[in-house]
Amino acid sequence: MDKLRQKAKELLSNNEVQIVVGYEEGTAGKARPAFISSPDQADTLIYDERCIHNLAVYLTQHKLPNNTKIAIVASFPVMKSIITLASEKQLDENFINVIGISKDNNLIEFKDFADIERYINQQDLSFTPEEQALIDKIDAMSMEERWEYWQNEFSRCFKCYACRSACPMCYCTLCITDFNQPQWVSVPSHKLGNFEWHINRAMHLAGRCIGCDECSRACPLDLPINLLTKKLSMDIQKQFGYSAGQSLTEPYALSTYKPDDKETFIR
Amino acid sequence: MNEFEPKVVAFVCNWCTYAGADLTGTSRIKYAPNVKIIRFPCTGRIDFMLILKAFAKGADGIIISGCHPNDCHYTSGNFHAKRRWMVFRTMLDFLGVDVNRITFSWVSAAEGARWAEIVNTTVDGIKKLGPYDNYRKMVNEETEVNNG
Amino acid sequence: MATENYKLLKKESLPALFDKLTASGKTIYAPVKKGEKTEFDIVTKYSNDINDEYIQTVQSLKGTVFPKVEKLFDYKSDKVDTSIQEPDFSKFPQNVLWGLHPCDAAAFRPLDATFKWDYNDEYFLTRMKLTTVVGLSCSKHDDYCFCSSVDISPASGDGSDILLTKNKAGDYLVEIITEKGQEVYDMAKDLFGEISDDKESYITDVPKKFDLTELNKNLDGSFEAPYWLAQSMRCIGCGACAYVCPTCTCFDLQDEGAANKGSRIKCWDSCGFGHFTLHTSGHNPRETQSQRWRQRILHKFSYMPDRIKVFGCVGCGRCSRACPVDMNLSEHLIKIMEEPKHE
Amino acid sequence: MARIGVFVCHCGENISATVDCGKVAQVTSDIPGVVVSVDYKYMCSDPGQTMIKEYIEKKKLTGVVVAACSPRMHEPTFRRACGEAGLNPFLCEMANVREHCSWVHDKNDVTTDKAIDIVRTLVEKVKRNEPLMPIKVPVTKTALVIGGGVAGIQSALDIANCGHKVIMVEKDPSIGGHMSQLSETFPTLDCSQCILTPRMVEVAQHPNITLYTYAEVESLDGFIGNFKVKIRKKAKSLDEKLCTGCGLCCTKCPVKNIPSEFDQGLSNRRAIYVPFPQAVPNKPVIDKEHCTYYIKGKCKVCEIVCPTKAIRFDQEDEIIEVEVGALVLATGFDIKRADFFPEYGFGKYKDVIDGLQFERIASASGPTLGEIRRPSDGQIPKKIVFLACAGSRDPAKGIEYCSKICCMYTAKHAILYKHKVHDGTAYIFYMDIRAAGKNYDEFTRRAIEEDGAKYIRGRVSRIYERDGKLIVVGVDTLMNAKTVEIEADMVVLATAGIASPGAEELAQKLHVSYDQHKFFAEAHPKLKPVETNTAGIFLAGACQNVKDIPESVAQASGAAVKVCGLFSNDELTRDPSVAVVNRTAPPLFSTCVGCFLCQSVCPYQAIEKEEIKSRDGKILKTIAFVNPSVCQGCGTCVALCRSKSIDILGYTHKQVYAEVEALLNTL
Repeated sequence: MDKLRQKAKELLSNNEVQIVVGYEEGTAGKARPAFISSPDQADTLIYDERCIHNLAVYLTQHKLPNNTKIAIVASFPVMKSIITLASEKQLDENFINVIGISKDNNLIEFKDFADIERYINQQDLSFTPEEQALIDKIDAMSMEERWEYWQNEFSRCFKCYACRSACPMCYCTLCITDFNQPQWVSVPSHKLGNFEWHINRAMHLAGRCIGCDECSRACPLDLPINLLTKKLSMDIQKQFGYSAGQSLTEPYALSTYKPDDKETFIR
Repeated sequence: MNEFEPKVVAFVCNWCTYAGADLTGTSRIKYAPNVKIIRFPCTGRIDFMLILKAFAKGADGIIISGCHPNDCHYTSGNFHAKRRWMVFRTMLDFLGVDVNRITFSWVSAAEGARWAEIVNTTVDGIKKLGPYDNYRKMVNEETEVNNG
Repeated sequence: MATENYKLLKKESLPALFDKLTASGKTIYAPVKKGEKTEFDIVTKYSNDINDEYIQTVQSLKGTVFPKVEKLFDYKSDKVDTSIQEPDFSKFPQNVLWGLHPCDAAAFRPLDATFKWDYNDEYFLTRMKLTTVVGLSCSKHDDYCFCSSVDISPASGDGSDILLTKNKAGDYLVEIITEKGQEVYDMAKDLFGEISDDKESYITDVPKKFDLTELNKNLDGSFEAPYWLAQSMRCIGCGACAYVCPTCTCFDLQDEGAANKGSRIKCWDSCGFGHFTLHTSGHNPRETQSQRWRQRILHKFSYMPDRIKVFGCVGCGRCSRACPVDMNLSEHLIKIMEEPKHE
Repeated sequence: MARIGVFVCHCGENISATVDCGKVAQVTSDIPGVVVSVDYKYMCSDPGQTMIKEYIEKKKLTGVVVAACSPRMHEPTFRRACGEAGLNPFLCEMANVREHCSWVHDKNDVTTDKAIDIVRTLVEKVKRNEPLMPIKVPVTKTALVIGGGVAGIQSALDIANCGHKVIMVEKDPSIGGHMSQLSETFPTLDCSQCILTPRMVEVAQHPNITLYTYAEVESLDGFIGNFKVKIRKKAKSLDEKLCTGCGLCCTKCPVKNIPSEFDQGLSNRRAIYVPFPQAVPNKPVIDKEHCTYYIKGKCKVCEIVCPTKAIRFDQEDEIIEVEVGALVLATGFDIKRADFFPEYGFGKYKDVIDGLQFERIASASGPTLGEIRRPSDGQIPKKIVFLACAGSRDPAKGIEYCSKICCMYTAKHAILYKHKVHDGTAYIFYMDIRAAGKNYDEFTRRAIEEDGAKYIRGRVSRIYERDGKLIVVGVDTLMNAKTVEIEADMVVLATAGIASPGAEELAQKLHVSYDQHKFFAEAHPKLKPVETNTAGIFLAGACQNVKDIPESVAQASGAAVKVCGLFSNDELTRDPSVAVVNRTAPPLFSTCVGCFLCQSVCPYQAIEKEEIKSRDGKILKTIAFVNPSVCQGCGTCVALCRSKSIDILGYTHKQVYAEVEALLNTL
């Protein structure tokens, strides 16, 4: 943690960056995102297991003043987000200084994004048994049960869009759900509206979701919507051998194809 | 006459299946009138939301059909479509949507008889499944006064 | 603290009371344990899952009078004319809101003031008329609670028709506050006893974090203050705070269906959303998150008291608990108090 | 407010027999926005069309729906009619109530109701149609032909003779390609050089053709009609204007031992050389890799002997940029080399050679001046074995395809051999004899019947040397698979034809797609065999797949016609049904967020970057831009775009969405 503060101080005092995005102590023993803009604030930075927010979301929230160089404290999910965002031409390498944090909470220096890419691919990228179990549980249900399960979950949703706002990949300036010519997604948070919203969210993140689970963490109602994108990630990984957040150059799974893609349902 | 007559929407590409359906006509092959066709330039143009919208607007079944692999007028539109459907179908199934209500098929401009067969088998299948009440329930819920 | 006389409602009488309410056609909402959390839910009879020691629920009961989705009317039109079909107001539910805390009870004031400010919202007012509020004084609080700072006491009956306070025996000291409350009492007199006790001794003490009138003064001329940007940096612009807030009233109107038949629907919206104020021209008067954050604070603590003589916050702390990035309202308000007054 | 006219056609009895056309007209007249709805016996007839035109004027229609046959049948007819009446043709849609309704259902209310729904659907669509204008693209009437083989030559001459400028780029010092290496050509056995050389000279002298030999394409930008190409002219170390081609330098150059590419390594050339006597241009180049001066820094013999002082050691590669309207790819093919056939001792035994080498041996201008002498000791082989399908049709070798030309040239080789070595015997191991083509089968028969070539149907397992002889071990599958051993003096492998080495790299430079064997891919396997996916780039000859001379020439002329067709207009007119990226009011400018995931779905590389700049030139936003002159309108990008920022004219989101609602009768 001292190393982190030290690093932040350096960057700010040599004006290598103007803002450091990290974590600070929050309410009731929680950590929360922090924006440090002067060396003397750097000591409020913390890093530990409570620091779970995917800070990459602030890289695509365009309210950081233009031409500011920022440093970002990057846990593993943040790194993967950065790779995906970079591959989608959303980030300017010259304006972002990534302070990597390893799984055992040590600082990692990165020369450039390619360096991050390399690091990521050295890590274990497979889905955890816990994740698998969550998906299997639902797969095991009958169609009717799955329908009922999701209808119940969705019926609680009141469309505060915390899932959207917390997701680094949801950076559209006009989200499909705010699009009304035509009205693709029914606006009210009734069952249909919620169903259409969540299916769109999932489909738009299909193969782009890096699996930080921020969406369901952010959800005030604890909807397990992270499972939707997780299911698709697993499926896309299995079907097309593609996973988000692992390559700067590989074409996105759904914007390419192989003639021999194997399906079982087309007549 | 009070047998259930499903509403089926067909999203087809202009170059293969639409032309195939034309051939069905010119060959005077009869098929179930439940299916109505909407023309697209290519299956690659078909947005997954249209499928959901069709269900939301009362369709009991859907047919999506285009050129056989390698026959796409635009060379790869149907390959892209195929991938999307693979993913979308997984999504629908995971959410408990009845994927058996959606027929995906390749029908070429020369397969008039095949088009009739696709339509008829689909309609029969949907008749067995009955009206899509689950979806209807979800749609109609909005019209009940909500109590928060 | 002085001892006073109260009606007494014994714990064991609750089942009977709930049955009576249900029998009389009331819909009861009560705080029910759901795993770790406690949430309001519809109950038909009393059960031990009903939690009278919860601190706060995620969602308030705002939705019972201001539903997240409410159909206003159906419309039909042919080439000749258009017909409108309104709902049958007499069919609106008679709700008994059981065991909500004084902050939530107090929250009906700003709602009421808003929905009959310049126009009488028949939908809200009807629902409100049919609602009986049974408040429950707070025996616990957490870091997020700050009702005392917005001049609401954890034992206040303001907004409740009946106020309950749990004593150490686990029974309730009952205060009948309004006629609606009286009706409930009359309906089940036999279940109530008499007791004299000191209610204050059971009430948790919520520390006062700031002075409301001071804050209100301090906000005058704060429009251009630099702290709005600083405070909102973290905010990711979702609507969680607004949707869990018991007093937020932003709503959107949606016509669903088509040109010639459909229904008009009123549904929750939030001034925190970027597109809330977006004009067709492309101009957006509240383009940045800081402007939207400022709007949220000023609306609740400056505009509302100025215009409708009631503050838009009851200190329930829900927004702060729900916020994905810990935008803590009271903390920010305290910071604003510390700022030099802007003229 | 829309003013739609609905015109219901009976098509004689074709529609009215099962559909109540009157009812269709009457019911659809109640659809909001429909101001007139009539039925008529033959809408496509003159009176029918006239009726439509009159209504357009009388009722000031903003859209027309013709409920009749398939749009694939009469859409052009009715759109033209609307155009003539002053209504934008793209505001006319056809409701297909014949092929999709009256012809496929029985006569009853259901069929009529379906017809009504179909009309309603198109009415709702047409309400949302927008007037479209055909897209015009200027055309630069110069063609670039890449590759100077027979295909390239043919294309270039055809285009040039149509009066258009042609630029030809050839990577070798001379044009001519593989054909110039051949001895005689099947099935007529006329001398390759004799028929090709005049064409080569014609290219060099043609006023409309600019020839760059020893040059390669560096990069390509732009789109059909408007390409910008960078060409690298490799340094020949020679001032071509001064050089007379006397060839003195080539005889004096001290470096003598460089295997000649042209002779397939069967003879040697110097470091400064002309690849072959009839080369065009007939001027030398210095091979920097072997030239003593470039290696050691001294020598310069050529410079000393050159009578016109044309040698330029300091010459450097030159990049020139040209603008062209179309490209013809004629980069040809190559064949599998020694390393590919260890089992045949290819590369180990001097007298196991490939087909091209045999061509050189048989060629009058070749290393043996046309006498069949084997490389090892110059002896005349008395027994010669030809192996067809060496590598071809052999999945184990990774080449599933048939190289197509081998059967024919192997037969030719056998014939040539017999003509030159009368007492010799030619054995041919083959899988099948594929001799489809004019006079081809006759030709192979002639090899067998007149020139006594011994065809053995079977494959060769190995070849090894035993006291000076090459022992060819194979099976004869027609003689119940008995093993045959032939003591041969020489073995010729008809090795598989493959894509030329640079093909893949070039394809990537030009954004043309290619198959798994690196051959360039045609736009449609049947209907667009000379086009590529990239509009304005065409294919000629063996770069698309191994071809013989007549086929290559035919395709080359085909490509040439495509180019001339393109050049026959000053502007291209294209279907306006293309994708567009939306623009909105500032500060948003567009809902596109510039993720550019759409770029890789586009089969036509039509999607580019567009920078939205402020007045002072500051870049405000970078968004996608669909080049309307390249887009073919498939809409694959439209369905991919998350923010619905791309739409496709004629099939917009609004239109198809409304169609779904109307079709399900929920409007």
